[in-house]
Amino acid sequence: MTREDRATLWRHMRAPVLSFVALMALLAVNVVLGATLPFRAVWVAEAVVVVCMVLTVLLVSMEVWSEPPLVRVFSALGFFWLLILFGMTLVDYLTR
Amino acid sequence: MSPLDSLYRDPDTARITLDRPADYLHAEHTLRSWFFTTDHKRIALLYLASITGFFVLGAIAAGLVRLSLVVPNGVIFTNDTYNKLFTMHGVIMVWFFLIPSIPATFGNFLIPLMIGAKDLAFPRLNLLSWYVFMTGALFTMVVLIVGGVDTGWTFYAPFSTTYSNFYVIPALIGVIIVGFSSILTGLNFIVTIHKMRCPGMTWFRMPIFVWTLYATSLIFLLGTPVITLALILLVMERAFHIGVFDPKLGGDPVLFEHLFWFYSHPAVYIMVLPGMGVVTELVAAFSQKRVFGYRFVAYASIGLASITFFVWGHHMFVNGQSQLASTVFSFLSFAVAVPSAVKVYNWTATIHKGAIRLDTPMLYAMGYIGLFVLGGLTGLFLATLAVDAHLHDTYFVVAHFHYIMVGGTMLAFLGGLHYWWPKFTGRMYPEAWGRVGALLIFIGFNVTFFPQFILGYLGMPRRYHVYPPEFQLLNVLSSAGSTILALGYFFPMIYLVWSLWFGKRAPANPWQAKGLEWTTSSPPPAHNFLAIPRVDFEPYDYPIKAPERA
Amino acid sequence: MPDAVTAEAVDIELAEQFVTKEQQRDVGTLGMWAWLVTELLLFAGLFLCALILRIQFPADVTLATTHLKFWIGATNTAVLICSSLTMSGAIVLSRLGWRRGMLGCMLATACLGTLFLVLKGYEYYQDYDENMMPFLARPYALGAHPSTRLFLDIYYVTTGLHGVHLITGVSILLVLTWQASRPRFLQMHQNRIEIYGLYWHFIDLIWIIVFPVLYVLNR
Amino acid sequence: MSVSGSPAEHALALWPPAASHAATHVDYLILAFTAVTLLLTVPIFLAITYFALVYRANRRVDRTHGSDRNVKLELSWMLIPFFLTLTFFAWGAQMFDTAKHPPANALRIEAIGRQWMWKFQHPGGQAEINDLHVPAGQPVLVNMISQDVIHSLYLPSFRVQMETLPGRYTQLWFTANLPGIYRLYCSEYCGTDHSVMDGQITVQSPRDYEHWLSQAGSSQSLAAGGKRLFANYGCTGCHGAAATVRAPMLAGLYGRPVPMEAGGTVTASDDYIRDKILNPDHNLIAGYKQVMPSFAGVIPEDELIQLIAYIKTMQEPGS
Repeated sequence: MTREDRATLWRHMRAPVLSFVALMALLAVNVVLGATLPFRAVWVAEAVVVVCMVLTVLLVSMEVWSEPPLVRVFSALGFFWLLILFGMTLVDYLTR
Repeated sequence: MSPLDSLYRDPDTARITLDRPADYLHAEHTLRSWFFTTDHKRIALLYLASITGFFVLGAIAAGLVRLSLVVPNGVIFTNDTYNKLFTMHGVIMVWFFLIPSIPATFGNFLIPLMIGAKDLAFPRLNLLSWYVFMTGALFTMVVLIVGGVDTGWTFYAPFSTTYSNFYVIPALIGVIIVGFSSILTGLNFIVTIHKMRCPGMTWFRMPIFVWTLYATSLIFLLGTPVITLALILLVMERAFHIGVFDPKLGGDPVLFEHLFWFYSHPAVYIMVLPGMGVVTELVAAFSQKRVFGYRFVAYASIGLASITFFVWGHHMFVNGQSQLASTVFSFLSFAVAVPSAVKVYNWTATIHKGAIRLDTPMLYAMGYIGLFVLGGLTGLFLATLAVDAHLHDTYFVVAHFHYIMVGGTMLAFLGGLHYWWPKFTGRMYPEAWGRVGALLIFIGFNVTFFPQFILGYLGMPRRYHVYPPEFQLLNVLSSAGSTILALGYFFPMIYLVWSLWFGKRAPANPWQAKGLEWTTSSPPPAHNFLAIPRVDFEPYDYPIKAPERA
Repeated sequence: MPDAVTAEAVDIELAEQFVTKEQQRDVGTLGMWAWLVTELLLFAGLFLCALILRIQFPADVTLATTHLKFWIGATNTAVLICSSLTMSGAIVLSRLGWRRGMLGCMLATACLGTLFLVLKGYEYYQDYDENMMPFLARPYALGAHPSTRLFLDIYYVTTGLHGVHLITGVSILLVLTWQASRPRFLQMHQNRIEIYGLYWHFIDLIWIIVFPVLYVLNR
Repeated sequence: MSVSGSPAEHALALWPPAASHAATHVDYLILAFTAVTLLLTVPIFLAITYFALVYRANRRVDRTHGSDRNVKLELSWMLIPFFLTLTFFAWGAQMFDTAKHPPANALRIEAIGRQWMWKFQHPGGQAEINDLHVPAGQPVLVNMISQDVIHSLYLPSFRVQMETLPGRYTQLWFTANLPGIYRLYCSEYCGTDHSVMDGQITVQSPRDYEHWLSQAGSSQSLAAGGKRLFANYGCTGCHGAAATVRAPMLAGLYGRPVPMEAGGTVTASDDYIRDKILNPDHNLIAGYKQVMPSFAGVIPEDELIQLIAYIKTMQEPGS
């Protein structure tokens, strides 16, 4: 493998590697939070970390960032409908 | 304008099929060429044949239910048989007939034709979805006939998970499998409509039928997985007693209802939206006039498909749902009236000052509008909280949803079947018989189901095998109507089959209708068009036009 | 790596229902995304059940989660994140036309997927050993707290369903690797790697949600 | 007021009897809604028929017309029916709200649904199967639970129904104002004999009702039965006044907020007390060690009702 090849490879692999590092770091945060339970409302922090991880996978690993708008809409569609399902069901469960 | 373009614009209505190269029906004749076809048109016919079979079975079950209800003391069938019969009727009609009816037949056949594509985006997936459908449907069918399930089509826990017989499990598995078929069909349509449109076919040049099927496919895609999961949990609950729906362990049967109706309410729009699409085509073609407010009608389709996901709780006003949730769901249900009203009033405005021909498809379309309006507005009655507390689970509900599903979907299906029959088969159906059949079905339907509104208001609960004697008169009337309805169904079944051999040869465009599907021969060739069409005209550019705006 | 430098031509073969190759590529990507939307909603129902159980029985759910194998779950998450990296590698290399490297990445991905399944199997075995399988007709360790059953059973359904997806994923990946090992694959079907990659990342994404929902939150 | 006989005497009724003020009110709502429905639909039916006849293809008529779109017109026929019908949403929601809030002085009747019968119990302990006697002029609250699957108590003459769920109490209430015999049904499909899970509700004048109660025969009231059960199940051992174990005192508990171990409070409702008896490990109470055994599968539903009735009567020592 020549130097140019390595450079090419790194140019293409930079985003996946960086997202990998970020995901591992975020996972570490969540694992530490889960193992130590530093405060009562820790689930809020954990949820935020999960949202970050999900966004990283969607935008970087699955390349939604660089896709045309149509694909971006579809990648968001499922999450929006998930919110409908959760929201409307919880309206019942939280007010019974 | 090139000569080819003018051909698409003003197709030669007199052109006959005979002088064409072999069409999709006659390209090959082996069984293999049917069962391993990837041609969307042949797959559509496979669906048409299979759902017709399921419809007949479901209709027989319905007939037996109506027969049983002629007498109030329930001596004709035992209680168990009666429960199995209405379950069979519901499961078959909802899951195996109404949901796939228009999308899998007309949608499959017409979407590529209407948007100028050679085929759907995934032809092999399309064939697979038919096999998946048949596997699940036949499996459940065998279970329903051999074993018998008595849960009703809604499979409510904890009755289905604890008390009903063991056959619930295989029946559910069949329904789950059929769900995958819907998902694959919806996925195929969505991708096709996004990506396979021919040059010049912009979104606002698509026929309304394609818009409604796009909306329907969204529901397939976004709703079906949730019911799949709910039914998987139900199977698990039944087989392993996992407890999520079992109050003895702290589980909540109302949770099943939430998951169930999250799909099953939108499923009503899976049935209704394509019907609206068909009727829009029919109204425009038989009035020879542009659809009034095309854009609003198109937006209304997407609007309906979205709003419908916010209203499922109106099935649960008296089911132990919180009062706030009920009120919110009730309010949102009224919002459904907005896009529905657009459709109905715009159809009326389209008919206004058209050149109207009352051929069979138009008769069905007009019947549809009337019945849909009644069904829709009685739906608003049920969405009103205090009214639902009285009418919930009575025959009023039964009448309401039959007005939507039979009066709506079934009439649109039959109307569309007559309208596109020449395109499907290359033969005309006999017009006079068609009109008699349409009239019989309309009368039979109303005699069957209108009395049920009164029965419900009087307080007769649904799914009753033995009922108080004061309800007998109306029940007899309803059963009598169902025989007229059944007779009406016989007409198209017989003359359409007859026309396959003896019908007049159909020209490419027997109705002088607009739309790309009428520019190709009847029946179309294997890849739909001899050359890829190019569109530079608006949809529904019928001769009767409003004067251009100054 | 001689193969790596001699990049192959990368392209796809036009299927008969399409007009252009670009159209064909877009169709594949959009089709997979549409499928992933349904996958997300399939799991959404399970997440909803878990959430409702957490609202209704916070104490019992906490008791149940403390009996889950937190560290195996964490390791498995890391394994899947690694497999995501190798899958990304396979996609990048397929675009460059470096077939051998791509095949290596695909095999590595399949191995990591299998490792996940093995670890999961071991976790199940331990659960079995500790009488933590309430749906079986055998003693149940938390029998004094019947509502813990609900959460544990949701745990088994969720991880089981995810496992089924992973088994399917590994199987398809192995078939794809076999296909891709033949010459001219990248000239004819390069987009299959990309489309498959979306699926694999999505399984990963689902697990990234499953892990905190079941193991971590308010442990 | 005359007491009508069996409801089966009417061969063809087109309007169900309305035996409460609320039922009459629902009828007004439905009539008004029907009127609006006709207002919205009849023009469509007439228009379609008229157009179909006048503008037949073979007729020579003037077909010039305005634009193929008219945003104002479309918005108006989209929104006017919507706002028109919204009044019915508000009307119905307001009535529903009333139906959800029973008056405090309501006569409380306990109902248990099971495959395939209803069991009703009056406060004095009088029990009935599939039949229910209630006094006219007094609000009646039916507190229901199911022993197996979901049922639904449906009283068409009062225009009310409510499902009975296993594991949870639900309520409905009404004030009968017209003595007579009416039907009651199970309206939620519940299995083989769903259609014979029905009966009759008899509305009597308060005097007749008192008379009926004394005839119906009952050795003890629900609360008295509960007191006996409280002793029999050994509850007194911990919750009694002389108990040595430190258990929460039940006197004055009902309707009060109870502080939870996990934070927050839960109101001691019927459901809460029932759940605590069956699953004491749910909702741990702040400051108490959980030592109570579960009575799930031990105490049947009707005894739970008696126990709750007894716990409700327990007063704080000082009051």
